[in-house]
Amino acid sequence: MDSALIPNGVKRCSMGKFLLWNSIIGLVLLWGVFALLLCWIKGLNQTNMNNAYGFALWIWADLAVIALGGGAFFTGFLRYIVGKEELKNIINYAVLIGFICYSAAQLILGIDIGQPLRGWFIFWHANIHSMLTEVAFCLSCYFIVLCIEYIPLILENRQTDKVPFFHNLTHNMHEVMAIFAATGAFLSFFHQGSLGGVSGVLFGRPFGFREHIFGTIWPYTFFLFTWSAAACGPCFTILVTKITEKIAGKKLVKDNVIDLLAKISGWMILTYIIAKTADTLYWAFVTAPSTGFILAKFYTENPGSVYGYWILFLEIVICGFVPALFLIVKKWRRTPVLLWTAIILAVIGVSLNRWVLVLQVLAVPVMPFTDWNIYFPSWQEIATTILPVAYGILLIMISYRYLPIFPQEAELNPIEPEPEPEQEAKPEGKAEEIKTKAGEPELKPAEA
Amino acid sequence: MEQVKDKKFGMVIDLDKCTGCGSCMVACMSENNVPFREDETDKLLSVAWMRVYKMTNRKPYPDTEVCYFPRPCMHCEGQHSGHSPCVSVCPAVATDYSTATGIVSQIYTRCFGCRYCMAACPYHARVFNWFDPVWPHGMEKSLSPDVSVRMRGVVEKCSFCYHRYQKAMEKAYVDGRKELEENEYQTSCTQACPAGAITFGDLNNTHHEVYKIAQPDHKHHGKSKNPKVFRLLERLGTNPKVYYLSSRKWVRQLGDNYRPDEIMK
Amino acid sequence: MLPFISFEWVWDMGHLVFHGGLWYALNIIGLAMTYCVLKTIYDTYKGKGAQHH
Amino acid sequence: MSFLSFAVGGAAGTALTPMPLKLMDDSSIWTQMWPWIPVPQDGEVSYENSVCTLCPGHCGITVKKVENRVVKIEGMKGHPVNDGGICLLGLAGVQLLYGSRRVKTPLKKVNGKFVKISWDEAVTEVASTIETMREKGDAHKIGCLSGTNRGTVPELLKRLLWVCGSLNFFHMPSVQDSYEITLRMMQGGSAMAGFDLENSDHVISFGSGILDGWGSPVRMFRAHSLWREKGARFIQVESRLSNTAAKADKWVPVNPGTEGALALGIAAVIIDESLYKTDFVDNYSSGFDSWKRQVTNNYTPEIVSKITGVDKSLILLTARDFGRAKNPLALCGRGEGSIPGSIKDFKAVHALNALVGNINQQGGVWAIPEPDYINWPEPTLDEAASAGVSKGRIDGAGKGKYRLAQSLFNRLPEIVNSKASSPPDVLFVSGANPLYTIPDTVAMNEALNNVKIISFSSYMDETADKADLILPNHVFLERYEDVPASAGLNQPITGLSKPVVSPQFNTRHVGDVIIQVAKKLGGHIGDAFPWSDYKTCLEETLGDKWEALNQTGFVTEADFNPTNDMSGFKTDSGRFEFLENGSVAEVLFSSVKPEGDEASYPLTLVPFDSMRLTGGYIGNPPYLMKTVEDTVLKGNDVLVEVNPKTASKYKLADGEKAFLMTPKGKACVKIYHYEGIKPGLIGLARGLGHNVNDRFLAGKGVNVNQLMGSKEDTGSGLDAAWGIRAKLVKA
Repeated sequence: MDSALIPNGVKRCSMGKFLLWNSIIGLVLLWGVFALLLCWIKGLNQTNMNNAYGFALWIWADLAVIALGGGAFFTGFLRYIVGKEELKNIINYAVLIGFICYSAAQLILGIDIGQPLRGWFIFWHANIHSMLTEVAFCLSCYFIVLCIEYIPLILENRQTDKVPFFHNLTHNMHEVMAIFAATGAFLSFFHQGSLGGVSGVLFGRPFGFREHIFGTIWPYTFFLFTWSAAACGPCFTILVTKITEKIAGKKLVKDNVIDLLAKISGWMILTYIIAKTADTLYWAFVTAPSTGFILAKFYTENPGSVYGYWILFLEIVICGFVPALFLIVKKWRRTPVLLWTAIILAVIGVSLNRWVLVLQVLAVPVMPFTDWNIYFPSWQEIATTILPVAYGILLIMISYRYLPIFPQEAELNPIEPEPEPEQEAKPEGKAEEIKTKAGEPELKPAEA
Repeated sequence: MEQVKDKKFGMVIDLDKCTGCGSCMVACMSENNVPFREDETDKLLSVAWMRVYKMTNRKPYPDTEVCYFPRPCMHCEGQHSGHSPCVSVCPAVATDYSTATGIVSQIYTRCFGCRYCMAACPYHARVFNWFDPVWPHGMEKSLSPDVSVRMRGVVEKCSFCYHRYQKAMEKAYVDGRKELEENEYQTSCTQACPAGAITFGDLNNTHHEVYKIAQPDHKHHGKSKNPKVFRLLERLGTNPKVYYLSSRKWVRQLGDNYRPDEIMK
Repeated sequence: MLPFISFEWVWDMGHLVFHGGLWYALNIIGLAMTYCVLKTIYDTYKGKGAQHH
Repeated sequence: MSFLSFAVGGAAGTALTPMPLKLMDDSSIWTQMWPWIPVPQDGEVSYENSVCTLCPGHCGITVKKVENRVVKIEGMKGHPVNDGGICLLGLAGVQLLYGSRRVKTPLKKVNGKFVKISWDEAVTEVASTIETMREKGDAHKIGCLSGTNRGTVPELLKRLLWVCGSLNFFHMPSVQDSYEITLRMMQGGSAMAGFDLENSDHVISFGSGILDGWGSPVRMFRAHSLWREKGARFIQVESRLSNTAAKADKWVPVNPGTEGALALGIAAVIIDESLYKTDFVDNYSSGFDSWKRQVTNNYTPEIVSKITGVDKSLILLTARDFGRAKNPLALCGRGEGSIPGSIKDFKAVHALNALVGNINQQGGVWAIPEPDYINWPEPTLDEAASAGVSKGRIDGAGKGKYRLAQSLFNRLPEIVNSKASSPPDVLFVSGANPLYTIPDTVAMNEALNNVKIISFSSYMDETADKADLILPNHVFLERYEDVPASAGLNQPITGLSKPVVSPQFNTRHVGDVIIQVAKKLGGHIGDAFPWSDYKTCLEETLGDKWEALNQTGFVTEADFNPTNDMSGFKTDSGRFEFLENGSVAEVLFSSVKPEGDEASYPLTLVPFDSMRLTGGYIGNPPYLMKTVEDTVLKGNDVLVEVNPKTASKYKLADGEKAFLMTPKGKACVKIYHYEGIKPGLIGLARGLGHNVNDRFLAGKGVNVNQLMGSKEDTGSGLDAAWGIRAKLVKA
């Protein structure tokens, strides 16, 4: 039915299966849209946020997806600036994932603010000293870059590519892609960093506050965030690629590409986590104590012992050093189980880091006579957070079906003569099922 | 022409006198058109600019002691002029620090509700309008035209009754004066407090009562020279303009965080 | 956001650096895109692209 | 395809025009002036002075108006009671004026439902009700319950009843009654108790919530602050760490109900160590020797320590400090003083004051003369009236064992049950809400089942809801009213409450209604009310005070100074009586035992008062509800204070739901672990659990009076219950 739109030399499932899965995901999307409308029409009383928890699930989701979407800028940086040619085989997907993550972040921000219709005040009445302003500007600009990077991909669809103008545009944009990639890397450096600064500048919140470089400009979490996004973003790109491969039931990217990206990630994570450890130690023994806080105050005696030292151990050791080593050692990263483990841990690690720096900051009592604040999101918050996940899956499904995202797919999966359409459809359908059920927990923190 | 000196309006709350009655809270609500809802028992959803906290020495009966702790906005000055925790983070300049008065303002029509300032404020002085404000039919008559009613989705907080300052200045201007008398500008809570526990005035003016009690050391970010006077969470460097006076040591200690090794000495 | 227009604007180092960087990035993106589009129009006019198919 | 091109092209074109920017701008401007967000109307600002009558404190208020709207109530500067200060209830008074709780027009109950009637119909209805009663010869079965017994309005009510043939005028009792009785017994004559708090340097309060609403709250706060400034000592004797106890220099935790014993114990030490004022005792008192003997024999520190649970050393210390102070002052009356309490306690405390010689002394207890400006000619009674009046009072007040009491409305359920005397058939209720405020509301409700209630309430409260007829009065901001005296004030004062705004609804001044009813009834009744309306009545009654009152809002007697005046004792002996009639039994402390047996109810429920909850006839306005702490009310659940020790004994976790049971009733509550309450007690706030047509107040928590019983004081007949046996069972 839609075979004319499907890229040359690759096979796709039947239209029926495709639509069926589209509608299932679409239902989840609609649920999210319903929650979104509730929040817009009735206001933020639909959430479980309160005056102590002004930032909650949504802001965490924003920070997390931006970090995970960091794969786009960093892969682009490696591909176009550093010149790692192999990465051209994964850059398309990295861009798509980045596009989804960044559009998701903007959507969530649009729900999160109390006056969405005044959202543009952040640009118009900008306070340049606010980390959020920096985030808003760089994030929006970088989103434009992502769109620009995504456009050639769309235009490479078999039908649009036939149009000479589009074909030429694609070609010309590829020619100058390095400029966009460089600009993207520049912008990402700042907004990733500014997100790190969001809690780092809060000198009223000893849990989040960090010393500043040169005493005033940026807190050290600025650099840690950029670094961790560059380190863990590619892991998320690999993870989503691997999941897509599992679902599609075929190899889409060659091992050497994954291997290279994984190796770089490994070293990035290692250097990041060493820096993070140093930061944590300095904060725990110098910064926080100077305001009367010892580490135990942050990690003990809270209701249900939710916030314990286990967080530090999980974030730094289990989700930091462990994946770093798994990815650095060649033998380990080439063992599929360990590679999978490492990328999943890295993704959890960076998400946990963002969680801690948003929610624990607000949970810790600062006034000595107040208690810990405990928060659990409302269904509306959860639904609106899942909404972009569903949207992401849909966009990936559609893009994968109609666009030549994986340049190596045809080579890795040569079409045998006279394929049976029924057989083709079946594994695809099953694979879709795995994607929605098994794939969701991993995708959720990422694209939410 | 003589230059008008910068003011630094601040407050001293005498915790020895404060009885925790809550009149300051209602005085503030009534003055500032604060909305109310059917269920106000979730204090984290409640809009209140002034909140009276209750603290105890955590000792068992009969050695228990209780102290009430009224908490308006601290109008922090920060370590350098105007670098209060909230003002520095607001992305849309919806809150600002006035160096002329030392008051941290909040522009409701500018605020787009990101709540970053709430995350920044360690005093929970900022509250968000989670709900549309609703006055039951007829009750809107009690609204004061001096203060605009806030819409849902924006952050609000104590303004030190800034509109009263404006009114007083207008009057002074008509009288041909540039400076206000101490009693011309007082906040609603100060005026109402039945115990007279609140003293309000200009911390830069050595003749003002508030200066005499607080004895701020402007060379050290306003730290009080009065041993009985302290500020809440002073160590964070917020440099608040609300001072507290208590003759009880445990109360003064509960005003800030101390490491175990500091409490020993 | 804009000098002269918005009252938040201050002529200080912070604003110059921040908005300098911002407009710098925006201009690069804009110029590069303009270049692409113009070049594409030129190429298409020259009949490029069609011979692939 | 061409349509698609058109659409895409159109969209792209539109995006390039300024339209999106314009829409963006417009939409944000729209959010800044949402039509459902009220915009307060500006207008000319004016201020008017008046008096707040929401509690017996009677503070001067300055009402801020914008055009004809009240926007703020502030304390009146220079007023002798509050000098600019104001409490939260006074501040929230605006919400009572405009609140949804108001009765907006006269209502009559028809088939269980209220229907609107006109004022003519309402007045006719009242007149015909009275007429019928009189014709039946049941004039004495007309009763009236008023919130207060002072001022022209209560006097008009009393007069109406009287000329119709009934003496059954009741008022809501409080510690002021107890103090009056005490003064009558020990000093003779009728006077109010005034306390020269400001000049005292050592105050000991026996359970009085002097910072929780006792007396005139704002004045108490100001006095307390003054003590802080000049270093006066303040001791609180109480079983719970109330706000008052929290502010005291020393909190003396005592077994509840034994405060009187502690007072006698302190007296014993003072006598023992000869710290008392011999001058006063020798020259101006009588009965001291036998009183002294009783006290020193029966209230040694050891014995008192056993009764009260207070350490002997602390008793000695407290007594010595008190005895050595220059201007010591002892206060009595539990909580905010809504329950009169045991006269023995008051006598013990007052004797303690006499012992240190601070009667009519600087910083002491003063006898404040009753207001005397109401001097209406005695009315002529017709036959029906004389017959009714001859039947006397149904509650027995003023006679026999109740000779000291003026009114005993708390005895009504007992009267109905015992059928000893005939209960009222018709009851006027003005400024009171007995179905909420009187302990054992269930019994009170039953007692009123067959009574026709005619309510003058401005608000739809519990009693108004049960009424057959409501003739809504103006609220205090809409009406004239004389406001005599301020609870506990050390000088006679008369205030004038003025209408600062025109009536918001179709309400009518209760004084006008009385006059109109009387005129309708005509004859002697009409003659007894010669005034055309209430304002005329008030103006004539106040005479030369009227001008001053209208101008300043209050008048005081500038030359009033009773210090060192020992000629005022109007007892038979002309001296201060330590022992009235020389009775030994009066000295002996007898604990008012809480109702219920200890075996089935191992704990004791004690109600407590707080400034943030009004326990009286006016329920909390919305702003006050906002200030109620979440350790008192959470959602619709009330929290009861339980010492963690007691809680762990009954395995009740903090925040857990439980059933609170007393011999009078059962309620679902939440547990709040509070270190400040004595183990074995359950603290429950007064002022919650209203059942009224106001969503900001109704259905929140439990009315403690529903669980409380009434305990008749042997000395006066007034209610003396301070608690009730109770138990907690996990829900």
